[in-house]
Amino acid sequence: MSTATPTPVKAERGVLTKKGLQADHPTWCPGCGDFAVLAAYYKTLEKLDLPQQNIVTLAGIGCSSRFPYFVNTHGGHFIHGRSLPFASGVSLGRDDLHVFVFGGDGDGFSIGGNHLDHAGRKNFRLTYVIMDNFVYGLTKKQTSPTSPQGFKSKTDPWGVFDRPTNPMRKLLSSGATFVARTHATQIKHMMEMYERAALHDGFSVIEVLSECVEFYKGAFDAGNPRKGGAFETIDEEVHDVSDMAAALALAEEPWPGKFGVYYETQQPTKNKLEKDLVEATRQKVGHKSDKELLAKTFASMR
Amino acid sequence: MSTATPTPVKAERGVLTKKGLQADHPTWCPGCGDFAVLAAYYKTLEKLDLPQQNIVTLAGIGCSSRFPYFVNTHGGHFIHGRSLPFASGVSLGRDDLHVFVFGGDGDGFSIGGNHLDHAGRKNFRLTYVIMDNFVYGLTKKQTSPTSPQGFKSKTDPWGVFDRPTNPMRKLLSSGATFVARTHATQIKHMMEMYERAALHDGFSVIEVLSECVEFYKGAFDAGNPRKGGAFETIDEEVHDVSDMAAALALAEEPWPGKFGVYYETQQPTKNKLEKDLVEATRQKVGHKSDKELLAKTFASMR
Amino acid sequence: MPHNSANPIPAREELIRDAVIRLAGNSQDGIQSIGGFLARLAGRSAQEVMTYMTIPATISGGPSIFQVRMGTGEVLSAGDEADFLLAFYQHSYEDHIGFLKEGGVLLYDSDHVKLEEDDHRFVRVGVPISALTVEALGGSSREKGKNLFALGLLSRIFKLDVGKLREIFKERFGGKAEDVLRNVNLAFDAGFSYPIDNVLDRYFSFQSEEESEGPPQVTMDGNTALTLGLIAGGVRHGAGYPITPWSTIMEMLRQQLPRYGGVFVQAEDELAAVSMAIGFSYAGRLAVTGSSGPGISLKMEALGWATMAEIPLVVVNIQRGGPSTGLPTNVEQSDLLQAIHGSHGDCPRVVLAAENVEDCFYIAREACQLARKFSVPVFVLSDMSLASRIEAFDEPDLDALMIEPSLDTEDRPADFKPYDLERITRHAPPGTWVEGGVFPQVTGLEHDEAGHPSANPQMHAKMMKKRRSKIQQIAAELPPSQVFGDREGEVLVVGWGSTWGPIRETVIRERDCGRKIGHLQIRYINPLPNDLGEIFSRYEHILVVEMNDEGLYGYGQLATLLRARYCNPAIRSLNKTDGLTFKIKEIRQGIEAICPSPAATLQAPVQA
Amino acid sequence: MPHNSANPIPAREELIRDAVIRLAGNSQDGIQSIGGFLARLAGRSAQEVMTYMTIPATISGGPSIFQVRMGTGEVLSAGDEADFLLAFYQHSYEDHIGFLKEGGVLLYDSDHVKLEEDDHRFVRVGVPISALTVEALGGSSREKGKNLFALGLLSRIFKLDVGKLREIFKERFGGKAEDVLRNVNLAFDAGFSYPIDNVLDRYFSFQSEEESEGPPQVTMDGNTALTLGLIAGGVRHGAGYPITPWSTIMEMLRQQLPRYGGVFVQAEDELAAVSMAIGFSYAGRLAVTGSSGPGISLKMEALGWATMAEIPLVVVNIQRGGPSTGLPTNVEQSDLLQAIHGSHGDCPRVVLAAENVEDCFYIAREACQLARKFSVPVFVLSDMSLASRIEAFDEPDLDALMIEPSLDTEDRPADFKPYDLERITRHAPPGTWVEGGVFPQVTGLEHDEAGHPSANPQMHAKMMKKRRSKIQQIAAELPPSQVFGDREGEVLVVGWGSTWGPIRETVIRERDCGRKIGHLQIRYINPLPNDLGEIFSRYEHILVVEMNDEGLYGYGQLATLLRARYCNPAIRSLNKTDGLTFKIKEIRQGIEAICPSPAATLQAPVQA
Ligand SMILES: Cc1ncc(C[n+]2csc(CCOP(=O)(O)OP(=O)(O)O)c2C)c(N)n1
Ligand SMILES: Cc1ncc(C[n+]2csc(CCOP(=O)(O)OP(=O)(O)O)c2C)c(N)n1
Ligand code: SF4
Ligand code: SF4
Ligand SMILES: [Mg+2]
Ligand SMILES: [Mg+2]
Repeated sequence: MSTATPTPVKAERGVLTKKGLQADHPTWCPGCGDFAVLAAYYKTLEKLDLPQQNIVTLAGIGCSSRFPYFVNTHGGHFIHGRSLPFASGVSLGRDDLHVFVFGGDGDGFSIGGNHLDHAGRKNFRLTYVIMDNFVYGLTKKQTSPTSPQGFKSKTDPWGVFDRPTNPMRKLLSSGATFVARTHATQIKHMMEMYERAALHDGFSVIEVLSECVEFYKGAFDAGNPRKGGAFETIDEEVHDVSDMAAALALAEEPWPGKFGVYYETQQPTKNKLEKDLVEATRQKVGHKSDKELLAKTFASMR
Repeated sequence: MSTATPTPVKAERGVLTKKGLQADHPTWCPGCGDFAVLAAYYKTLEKLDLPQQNIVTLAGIGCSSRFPYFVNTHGGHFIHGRSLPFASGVSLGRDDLHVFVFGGDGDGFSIGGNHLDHAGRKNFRLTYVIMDNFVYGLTKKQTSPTSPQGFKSKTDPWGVFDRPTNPMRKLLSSGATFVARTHATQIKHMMEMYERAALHDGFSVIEVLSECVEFYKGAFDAGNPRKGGAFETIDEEVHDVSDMAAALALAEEPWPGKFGVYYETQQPTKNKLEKDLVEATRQKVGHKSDKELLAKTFASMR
Repeated sequence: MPHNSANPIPAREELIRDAVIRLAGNSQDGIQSIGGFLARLAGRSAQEVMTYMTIPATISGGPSIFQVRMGTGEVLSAGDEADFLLAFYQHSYEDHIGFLKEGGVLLYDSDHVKLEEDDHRFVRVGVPISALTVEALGGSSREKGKNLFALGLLSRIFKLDVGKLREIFKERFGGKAEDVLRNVNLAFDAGFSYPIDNVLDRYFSFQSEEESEGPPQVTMDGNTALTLGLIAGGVRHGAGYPITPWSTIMEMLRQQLPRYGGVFVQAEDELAAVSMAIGFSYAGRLAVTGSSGPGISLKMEALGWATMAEIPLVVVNIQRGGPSTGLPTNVEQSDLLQAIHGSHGDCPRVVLAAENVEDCFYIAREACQLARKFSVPVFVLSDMSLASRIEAFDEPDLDALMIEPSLDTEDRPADFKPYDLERITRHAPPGTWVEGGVFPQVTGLEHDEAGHPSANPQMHAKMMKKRRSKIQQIAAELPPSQVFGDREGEVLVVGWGSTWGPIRETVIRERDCGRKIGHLQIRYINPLPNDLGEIFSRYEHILVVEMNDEGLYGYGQLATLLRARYCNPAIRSLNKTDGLTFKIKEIRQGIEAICPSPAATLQAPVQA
Repeated sequence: MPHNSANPIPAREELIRDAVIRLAGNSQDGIQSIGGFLARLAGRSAQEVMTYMTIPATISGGPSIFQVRMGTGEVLSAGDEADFLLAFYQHSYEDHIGFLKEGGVLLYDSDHVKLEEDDHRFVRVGVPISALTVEALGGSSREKGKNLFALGLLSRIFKLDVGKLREIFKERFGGKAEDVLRNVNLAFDAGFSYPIDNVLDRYFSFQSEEESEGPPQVTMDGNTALTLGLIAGGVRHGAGYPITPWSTIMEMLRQQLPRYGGVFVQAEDELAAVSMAIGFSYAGRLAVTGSSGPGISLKMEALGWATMAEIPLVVVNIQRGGPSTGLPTNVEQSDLLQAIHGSHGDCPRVVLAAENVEDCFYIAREACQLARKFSVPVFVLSDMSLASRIEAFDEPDLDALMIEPSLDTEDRPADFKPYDLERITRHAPPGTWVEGGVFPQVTGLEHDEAGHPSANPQMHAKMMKKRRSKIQQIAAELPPSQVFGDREGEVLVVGWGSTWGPIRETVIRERDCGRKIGHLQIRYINPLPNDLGEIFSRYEHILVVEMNDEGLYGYGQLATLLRARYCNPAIRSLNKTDGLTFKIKEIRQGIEAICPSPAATLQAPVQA
């Protein structure tokens, strides 16, 4: 087996700090909810204190997807809607990395919706954060799949009338093995969700309600106690996170619904399944060198 | 408003017959489940006796998707995975048509999976039949999203190990307003599902288990009483078809699960919503001619 | 421009033919609206106008400019240099002073800008714009209204028609809360009444032009013109997905089409959008889809189907900087070869390119005609600069141009074949009755005349010919190509798309210097007109000017097509990819490089 | 071919140099396996061999052929005409008798075929194949085994090495239930012992060739060779989605890579597949993705990202008939311009094309090298005919060729820049430590050297140049182009991809007739080699032979590139799109059309 294993963690690297994690100053509008999402990410990484060079921050395209530029880790800013298969390749190619993916509701539920289903069921080991603002920010206020009925966008100036995607139902249906929901104004809760997602061995996904102050001001006030809303969290004493039907029922609750972990299950990751296959196969072929293996194949074709 | 309305139904056309509906002889393998799906379609059309020139039979790409060639209606054989947006355009462009779409599990759940979600939530008026054979037929036995774990395909010769898509959960989650499941060996049940789907005013979708005798023989015996399986239908006295959480719970039942209507709800179709918008707008602009309207726009830009 | 007698400006004025005014600030300051007001005013004054805008790529705003060139002659480009620069901030001043021509007027907000002390190349006029605006509107306005204050200043300097401007304000803000319009006028008046006389020793006034007999002028940007062209061409259905700079077309279609009984769908992605548009067309409703760069790439598979199945379709590409996500808010012309060759297989389709804002209207309309007549997908190429540039042009004659859509479900005879080898396909949408009751199949597989799959070798060759021949027939029907300037001579400058203006202006100037030079802008790119070879043969040099890369071998994308077709080594390229439109100077240098003219003749005008 | 002493055939034999044998039946009859056995046998006998196969497009089977040409000289094409036709059914006879040359041998299953009575152009030999097979195997076998019976017949007619054949059976069926191998031998023996002597008056025997000293021959189809080339090139990761005729590569990679510690993922669609492959490469694992026509179109957007972000990647396109779904089981070379220009923007990447089955191995390996060295996506073009054609070639020398993959996470210095303008990008995958602790950004937006978004005009121009220059550097490093035949003269026949064999054979025959003619097959299509202009200048005519459409202006896709680059009107095209490979006759006619030779000289050999 010739696929080299990665270099060991550098001894000289220090403890992760916010300063060490900061990169470009975010280009988001002042007040954008995404700042808090970023802050919570810094804090989570500090807490987890992972080897910095093994953290990867990836994204699609959108305001939210500019995330990687603002984080000093290996970063990749991919194309619109395809961050998940891209990140899946990164994770599966390198099981030693810690892969985090950020993106918007358009990126994740509209153009990228199918990849969610398949990354979920295949259970690639990575964490995906959907920064849901119920609108297309970067392209300036078109309807998003999560825009509620009545919302006036540039493509529905009379108010959206298509029924929106139910984000949690969609995430649960995908087969993701960790599914949670949080709110960008609730930093502590957000950090808790991040940390649990990052520690989950499998495909973990979080919907975070992150307000677009430019194009959808006040969208999430109903979930923000400081704006008169209710931030109701899930009581895991009552809700069995391993019960899919119960999780699906939670997803049917009326707006603003509940926050917390909807579902969590332990399933072998794609990473592990493929690794096991490699090991079994390498065993069978007697751990021969690549050249010997290929030579044998040629010999069988004489 | 200049968008012409369609020509009236021809007086001379006769009653729909199987003979009148037959076209090319199907190229499917002898014994393929798809023959029964076709037969039930003929019978349903006969029974509904729709104006033949207003029926449209559309498909993506796959064995199952060759369907349109075998039916003497206006037919369109589109590209792999995009039959739903194509058909949605047909339906929305022409509310006088009866649009039926056929395709396989690969076409619908793999490459086309995202379109299902959005056609479902937008509730285009059309009927979509997924001929699920748990395998890629046309391309000769690769793993499909519905292939069960352990199934030996050319891309998983050691047996599939990814967790498959749960088809009914996926269909329900899409927001489709009519969701049913049937089995190609159960002609009467299949016809009943077709008829209810065709009469449903909205996006109706049916998963029909249709065996690929060439590459996945016996896949659906567990749902076929003649092969020792159980064909358990849903009792709508007990199951409330308008209850999404109940429908989702049904989808979690173990294989072979239940057959029948999982979910049905009445929601305004995209067709109607857009028509209402047109009418309200035409009202507002005083039903002026297209030329007058455009002239007014130009005048406002002087 | 008619004289406004109510305007109390004294007489020390200078008559000018045109003026380039650059407004530099941040995007939040409403710079675009000053530009828009000026452009509309110019349109209503039978003046020519052209604008040029840059937008920051990030949402939170940032440096932005709007440049207006207005004049009484034909205005062909936004101008290489500015006659006036209005700088709102220090960065505006620093970044843009280089564009102000020597002797030009620098107006600046003295509350924000500190000038370099010893730079005396310009007439420098500081006005405390921010403070005076706040004063005029009351303290709470957070400097909003500065744009209107500045417009007031400019109105005074250029003796603009204040009456007409106030009408435009009323149209624009009339529908809103009353105090909005009042504040607009307050800010404007504060600027207009600023005693600019004390600091600026000249006024300017545009040479008056005979009020022409022709149709009124309309003023709009290219995306609006393109949208209206689609409507005039009979498009009532479409689907798209947002992307800059295509989005505004889809937004306008979404808002406008319901009036015409139509519908535009925002789809979940570009693959769905193109498929849905094809679905509309298949159903008998000629449809449009469109996008920019990344989204166009996603449509390539389905577009191949439309060629194969012979379904009419209009596809709009508002080009931006590439490759990949590239430069979403800059201009480039680098999607031409993709438009022709981007789908797998030999997949002939029509590709047209709009020359200027006015042409966006005409070419979109023509695309609809061709799509319908030849049952084929037609690409309309525009670009970021046309999309957002505002120009005035003669209002189109809708009596002659309006095409009412019709649904063709006329009965077909018993021998009807969807892919008749003897005829150009005329698609029979569902609802069409076919005598004898055998209905057509429409497919992306190679097929026989009835639409049934066929892998017969001769049939494939024949159907390839059928699809190719109709495109060749379009070429045969094209109007003769129009050369501007010298009909033969040293250089023919060839362009496509939005380079029209800068090339035309260059050629005019070069001819003024005595060069024998012509200009040919190619609007029909696939198929190319058949008369180009003959035209090219009359010039020593053919210079193809394009905003795309010089490629591996030193020529651009249109040049690739022309060189391949004519094998004429005189065909050479002038390319650039810096995300900006061509300057006159750059094109003149390009001409000079392939065909030097006596230095003395050229020197002076190049500096002009 | 070594003589098999156990073979009891009498001596009335005819020595032949090569033979074209066409087997025509239905796909269910296992025609392919006879072909495969013959090909392998030929390979083991140091003979040259080439096969040609057609597959029905529908699953339920249908008419299918397999053609084998074996010989002792170099076998370059599958043959225009057959020396032997073995027809299993009436339709096989009717559809294929036209391919049998006059005087050729028609073998047919007399249980199924009725001959035209009065056609005496051929040696006609009827054998009740079906009945005898059923008899040999017992009644339950539903005519299975007919293929082996036929192989037995052929073995007798051609004095094939029965010992070696039995070995091949054993390898192939040895793992299965015992009676499988027994039945194989039973059916074979029945055919071999059929008293063919009574009806056929000649035997044939291949001229024996010195058993060469060189490496052993291996026998495989093009997709297998390509797969092994990727492995030899160090690819251990990849992702794809099924489509004919690409699927078999992905199936083999999926099965093989785990042995090498790698992984191949069947993704949900082609968009995911290319994205995942890019993800592997970004993570430091050089990856492959691939598809055919429709799936390649879907990859265009993401491929643009790989160019922009400068990530290595190998992309395989097994071309089939287009456009759209087209002709999934026929051959065509119509995706060339898409490979170069299919993504939006100016998006330079490398495009290579394999000449024959052996070259599928070498070119795939070379693609890996180039991708890695220049951090760029590299297209490998093959086609349906190479994919399924079986050829024998010298076993590659793995000691020299094997490239072990390595993960490059070496430390980078503090001044490391992911897009250094002074260097060719060498991607630093995650896990790489950067001194000073500032980690790189990789992006599809235009960027500065550090990978931060930049819309700076000069930066865009510089980065465009960076991406272009490295492709130009590849051109500078290419080996000199190899012309076969005359180094100057009347005609240079130029091709790319699988037309290599038919062109080479044509040129040999034309030279035999005294024509001054050369052959140049272009393997490096983007960038093109730099020495072509000089080579072209030595010939009066350049004929570019391609299996794609003649286009709007009468030339094909490679011809477009060559004409554009060299503006040499001597470059002309011979195209066809009938879904079949070129016949020698067709190419000779194409040459004749542009450059007629004295009729007498040509006449005889063309008929040969
Ligand atoms: C293929 C493609 N289509 C469209 C776009 C344009 N685009 C960029 S971001 C975006 C959506 C932004 O919305 P969302 O994903 O919700 O992110 P947000 O900006 O709201 O954070 C779109 C449509 C693109 N870059 N690429
Ligand atoms: C874009 C694209 N990718 C791949 C293919 C090849 N392809 C044709 S049908 C098919 C899947 C067939 O499976 P399914 O949809 O389940 O239909 P079935 O044949 O089983 O009825 C595939 C992958 C294609 N035609 N187009
Ligand atoms: S537009 Fe909205 S989402 Fe984007 S940066 Fe501004 S506030 Fe945030
Ligand atoms: S391969 Fe399977 S799905 Fe396709 S026609 Fe045959 S039996 Fe039916
Ligand atoms: Mg959003
Ligand atoms: Mg299937």
